[in-house]
Amino acid sequence: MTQFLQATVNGLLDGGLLALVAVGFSLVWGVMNIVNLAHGAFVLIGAYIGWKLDSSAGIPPLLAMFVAAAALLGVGYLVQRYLINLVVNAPIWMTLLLTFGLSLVLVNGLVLLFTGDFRSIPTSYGSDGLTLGDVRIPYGRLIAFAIAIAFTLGLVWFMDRTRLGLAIKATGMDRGAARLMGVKVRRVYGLTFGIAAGLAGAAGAIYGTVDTFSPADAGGFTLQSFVIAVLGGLGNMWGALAGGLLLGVVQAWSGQYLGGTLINAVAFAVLVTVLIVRPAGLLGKPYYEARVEV
Amino acid sequence: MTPILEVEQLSRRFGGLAAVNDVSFSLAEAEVLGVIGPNGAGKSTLINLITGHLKPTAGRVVIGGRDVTGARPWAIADAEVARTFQIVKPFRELNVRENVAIGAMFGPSRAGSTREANARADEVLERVGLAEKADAEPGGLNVADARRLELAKALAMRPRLLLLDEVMAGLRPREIEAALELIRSLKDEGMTILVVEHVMKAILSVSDTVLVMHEGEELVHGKPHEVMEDERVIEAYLGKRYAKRMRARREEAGGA
Amino acid sequence: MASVSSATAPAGVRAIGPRQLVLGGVLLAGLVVLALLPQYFLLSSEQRTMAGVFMFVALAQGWNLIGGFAGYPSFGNVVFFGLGGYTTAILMAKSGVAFWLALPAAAAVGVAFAVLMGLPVLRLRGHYFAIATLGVAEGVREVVVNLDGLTGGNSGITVPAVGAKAVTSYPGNTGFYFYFLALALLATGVVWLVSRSRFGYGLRAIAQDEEAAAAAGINTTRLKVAAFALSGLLTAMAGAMYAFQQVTIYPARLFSVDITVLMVVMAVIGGTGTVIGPVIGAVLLQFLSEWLRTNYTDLHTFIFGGIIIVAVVLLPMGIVSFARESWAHRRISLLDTIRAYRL
Amino acid sequence: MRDLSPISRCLGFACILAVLVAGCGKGEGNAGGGGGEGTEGGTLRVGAALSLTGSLAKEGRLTKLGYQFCQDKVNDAGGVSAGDKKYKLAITYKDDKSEPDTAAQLVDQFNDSGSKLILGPYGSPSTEAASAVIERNGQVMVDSSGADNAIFAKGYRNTFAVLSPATSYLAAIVQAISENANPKPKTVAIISADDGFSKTAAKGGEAEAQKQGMTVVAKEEVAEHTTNVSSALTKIRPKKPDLILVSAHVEEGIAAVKQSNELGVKPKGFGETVAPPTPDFVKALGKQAEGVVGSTQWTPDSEGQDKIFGTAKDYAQGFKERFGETAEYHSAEAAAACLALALGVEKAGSTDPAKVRDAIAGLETESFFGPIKFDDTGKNADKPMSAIQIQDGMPVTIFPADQAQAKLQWPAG
Repeated sequence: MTQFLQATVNGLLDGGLLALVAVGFSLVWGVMNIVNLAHGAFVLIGAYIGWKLDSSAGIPPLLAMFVAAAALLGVGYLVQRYLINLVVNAPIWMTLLLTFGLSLVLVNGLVLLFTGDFRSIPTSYGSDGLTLGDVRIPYGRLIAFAIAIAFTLGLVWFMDRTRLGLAIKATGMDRGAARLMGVKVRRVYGLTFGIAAGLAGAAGAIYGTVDTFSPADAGGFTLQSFVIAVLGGLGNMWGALAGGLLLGVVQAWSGQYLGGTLINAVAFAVLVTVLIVRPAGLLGKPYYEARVEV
Repeated sequence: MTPILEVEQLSRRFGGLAAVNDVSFSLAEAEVLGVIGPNGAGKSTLINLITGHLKPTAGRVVIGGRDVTGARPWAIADAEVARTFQIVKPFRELNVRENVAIGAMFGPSRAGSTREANARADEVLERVGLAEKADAEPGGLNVADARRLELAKALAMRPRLLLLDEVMAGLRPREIEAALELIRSLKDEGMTILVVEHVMKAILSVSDTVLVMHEGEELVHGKPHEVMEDERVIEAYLGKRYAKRMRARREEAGGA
Repeated sequence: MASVSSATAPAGVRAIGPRQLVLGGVLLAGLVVLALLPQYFLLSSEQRTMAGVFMFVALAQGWNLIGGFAGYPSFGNVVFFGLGGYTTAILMAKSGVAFWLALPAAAAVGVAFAVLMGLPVLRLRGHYFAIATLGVAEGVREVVVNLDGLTGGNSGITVPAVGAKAVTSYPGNTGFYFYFLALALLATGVVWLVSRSRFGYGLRAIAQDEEAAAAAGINTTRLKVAAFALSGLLTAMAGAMYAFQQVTIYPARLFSVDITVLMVVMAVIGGTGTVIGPVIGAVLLQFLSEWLRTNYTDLHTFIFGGIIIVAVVLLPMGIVSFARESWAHRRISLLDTIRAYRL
Repeated sequence: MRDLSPISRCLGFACILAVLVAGCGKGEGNAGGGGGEGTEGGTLRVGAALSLTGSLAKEGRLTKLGYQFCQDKVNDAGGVSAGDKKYKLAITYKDDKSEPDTAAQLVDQFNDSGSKLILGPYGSPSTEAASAVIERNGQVMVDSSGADNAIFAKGYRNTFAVLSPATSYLAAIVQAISENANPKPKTVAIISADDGFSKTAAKGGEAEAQKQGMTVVAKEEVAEHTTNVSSALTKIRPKKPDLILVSAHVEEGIAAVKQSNELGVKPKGFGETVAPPTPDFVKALGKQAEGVVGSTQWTPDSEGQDKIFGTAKDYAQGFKERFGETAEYHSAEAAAACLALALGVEKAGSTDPAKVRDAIAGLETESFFGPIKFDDTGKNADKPMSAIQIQDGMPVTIFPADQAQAKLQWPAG
């Protein structure tokens, strides 16, 4: 029982952070129908910004993550506005290839800048934890979890309560109609991508405080975002949160009860099963192009 | 003689909404049925249910004596049924001839070779008046030509039963007249046709019987002139006030 | 894909004329040159490089069938490559089966897996299909890693073809040059036949409007699964030859997402849904990446990524369609394509 | 339109032919330059396929530094003498992108350009892939980093490894702790990554632990390159082992220590195969790294000396002067491999690969890296492994006893 509780706690704590990693990916996919294979690279850029600010200027990660978010917001906006917008109407594998090329450039750029060494951002509280009965809750992960949840909830509020958020939603539902209503689609697309990249950057900076990272991790972040976005339903912020927590817990349980080397296999099995059985995701509404209707 | 198409108590619900509810009718060989009704009456859904693009929640579809309820679209096509789509669906990257040839390549009366299919496509294009545009891209066609292409794709399948979903929408009077002429000649060749139209005037002249749908249900089913005079039809189409006025006028005439 | 004007005569009504004779002659001459190259011009290692080029021609053509013709962008085609490779390696290493028996077995596994996977997964469209196939490929790799009794796990599995414990003779770089050349020709021939057949028309109809295709009497499920199976067949055969060629194989490489991405990039840059496009794409990109790696030791992946970005932005419909368009309109403009797809 | 127009078909073929013609031209050029066993103009040309990009770029770079240092030192000493001729050593590097198949292809390319003598790539998979080609071409390779014993069970004759095999990595740690710890740990838990090298090392460690009278209470495998080992640790925690052994790479190694602290798993000490001597380990873990025991192929305190590098200390000093960074074991392995190849050529008195192969097989010498003597399968079986412990943020040699700079601190950390 202790083991089960501990595994569940581990999974939930990881899952909260995963949710923040994935929420921007899901947003971009849901609103623009773009699967951004460079998403993992954005997470890493955020992690490196956090690391660099901490190691060179002594800026603590809790502050640095806002810098990372702001920097990536700008990068994301420019990338969408001046690059991805050029092929937005092309067949989907074009955007897949474009973002794949982008991730090659970004990841190898990181290798050139920072080498392939493993980094992490040390914190004073990182090595300790809270003991509740037999269950141990690491402070570092708890804080990361809280921040991740706060950011995700912030995004939900933003999407529902602000003009820009509503414009993004409207554009996602019907681009043509949104344009007729006076939404500047190019700008909204740029901002959507920027927000997604900014959240990825914040997630990266926080991730750096709890785990080691190197440029080679980019693909793994993208893949996990995939799984979470599909689990939760595209463009659904609550779904991304639920999907992240679910993936974290499923991975922790499979590590606990099936063996550590099967964690990824189980994650992919869940992904494929959900796609086939319920392509709209666990919380999503039926998505129009998900399945062939003949 | 077995009817070509029998529809028995067909229903389809989307969530709480009944798009088609308990509709029944049958069609004999070389009969033309006009299906009319206001927007949202369930006409296109009815076609989709018959051709297998949607699965009915209740009821049966029988084609040529065979129960095909819930069969996939290509299986329905194999029962010599062809259809057009209300929103035209050309294969964008094939030229007009190849678009039509697809219809001749698959389905029950498939051509022996791609060459034969192309030849058959040319015949059909001639017939619908699209022969000069055979090498054009479908994206460049005007509304009337796009509708002709949609019709040609169906005809190339050499169906016994043809389901036309608003092939006359957006056409000019002369073009409508040509389309009606074509339908008449197909009927003369023995083809059974179900024509869905939003506008009733055109359809009445070619239909043997007319089915009027309203909110997913059969409102009236009868000969064209009976339907024309039916009060419920007028009410559905033109509103209650207009119907009352018509009734008053008719009573006046009857009284005189 | 771009809607591209068709300057071709209607399919199927082409007779054998002087143009066809010239083409046939060029084709034959090309084959003779390819057959003579190893003996007279190419060093052993260059034959190996060429074998790699041929392999990617076959892989890109395999992807072309499902991604180009049927319009289902598989991002997991490498799963067939890996399964083909592991079938061959396991049969040869554990059961001492000869390569010529292992190869058809690998092909059969490819087809069977494509059908099993295709029936559920081909019901998904667009990104969903892409991700489901990616998920299957990654998942199968994890399974192969974990079945280490059979597959050797991450330690890899070795076909005993070299050294003191060899049980089978190794065809050498020249041998594999011809194996992979034959496979590339087979793959291109299959795609050529498909492009002219009713099957090919059916696939293209599915790619462009699946609903209308079904209404036209096309059994979309059967055609899609058949295209996937054919794709699986060619890809698994490539994997089988690769396993034998490499001697020792590892799951990380045999199921690498990078291989899938290369297939897609090659087919797309050359021109999806065309016969010659994937050939051009594979030849071009293989030589390009080879050249970059030799000349820009640290930067080549960085540059390669940049080239993909530029190629996608400037040539989103592929080289073949671009050349055809330019020819048809007698002008070359890369900006037209941007105009077609930008927001 | 998808139907292929004749024009595009012509274009396609023109394209292929152009490329082929270009390829042929290159081919002839190279063929002309080949021959001479890679020894033109008094230079001995040696090839090395290395992971200069990709996932192993970091280790590939360190390996390259070792080869470069060796080339400099050998040429400073007048080059390699074979018979009555002196050759300048010239190593050519090509990038294998961290992919085994590319490494194998590069070995073929070296063969064609006349380099019959090869220095190994980085990592067991690439080494194994290359060794099959080496065997086929009759080349000779000295392996600097492929430690997995599986490579040497294939019956290949032409591949030699200067390093201790994988089985000794964890075993050395167990020996070091068993000899020096007081009280001696009774229970052990083993966490292993699922790659071939780590699994082989874990087996070696398990066998040694049992030999030393310890009880293995848990064995967990985690996915290679994962940074999440909390499941394994959660399972180990209730068994309260005295010692946790980790057979993995840097990222799993860091995660194991960090997540043990987070989860309150408190053994008396940690032993990890390759992670602790790597600078990243201390940088990432800070204080938490204190007391972790690691194994290494080489330390500046290793025994032995040779005429090229002198002692291990001389090597370390020279390396720091040459490259401005601290010498560590990856580059030392590489330099030792290069040294073995040079000594083989000298002993053979020829650059003929068959003769060099036999000479290397019969080599029996001391070096800054320790003894070099190959068994029948090509492993340097007698070379001892060293063990280090992180003390005050620095890896300090604690084993074997005669090289130890400090005593093992136990309980550690």
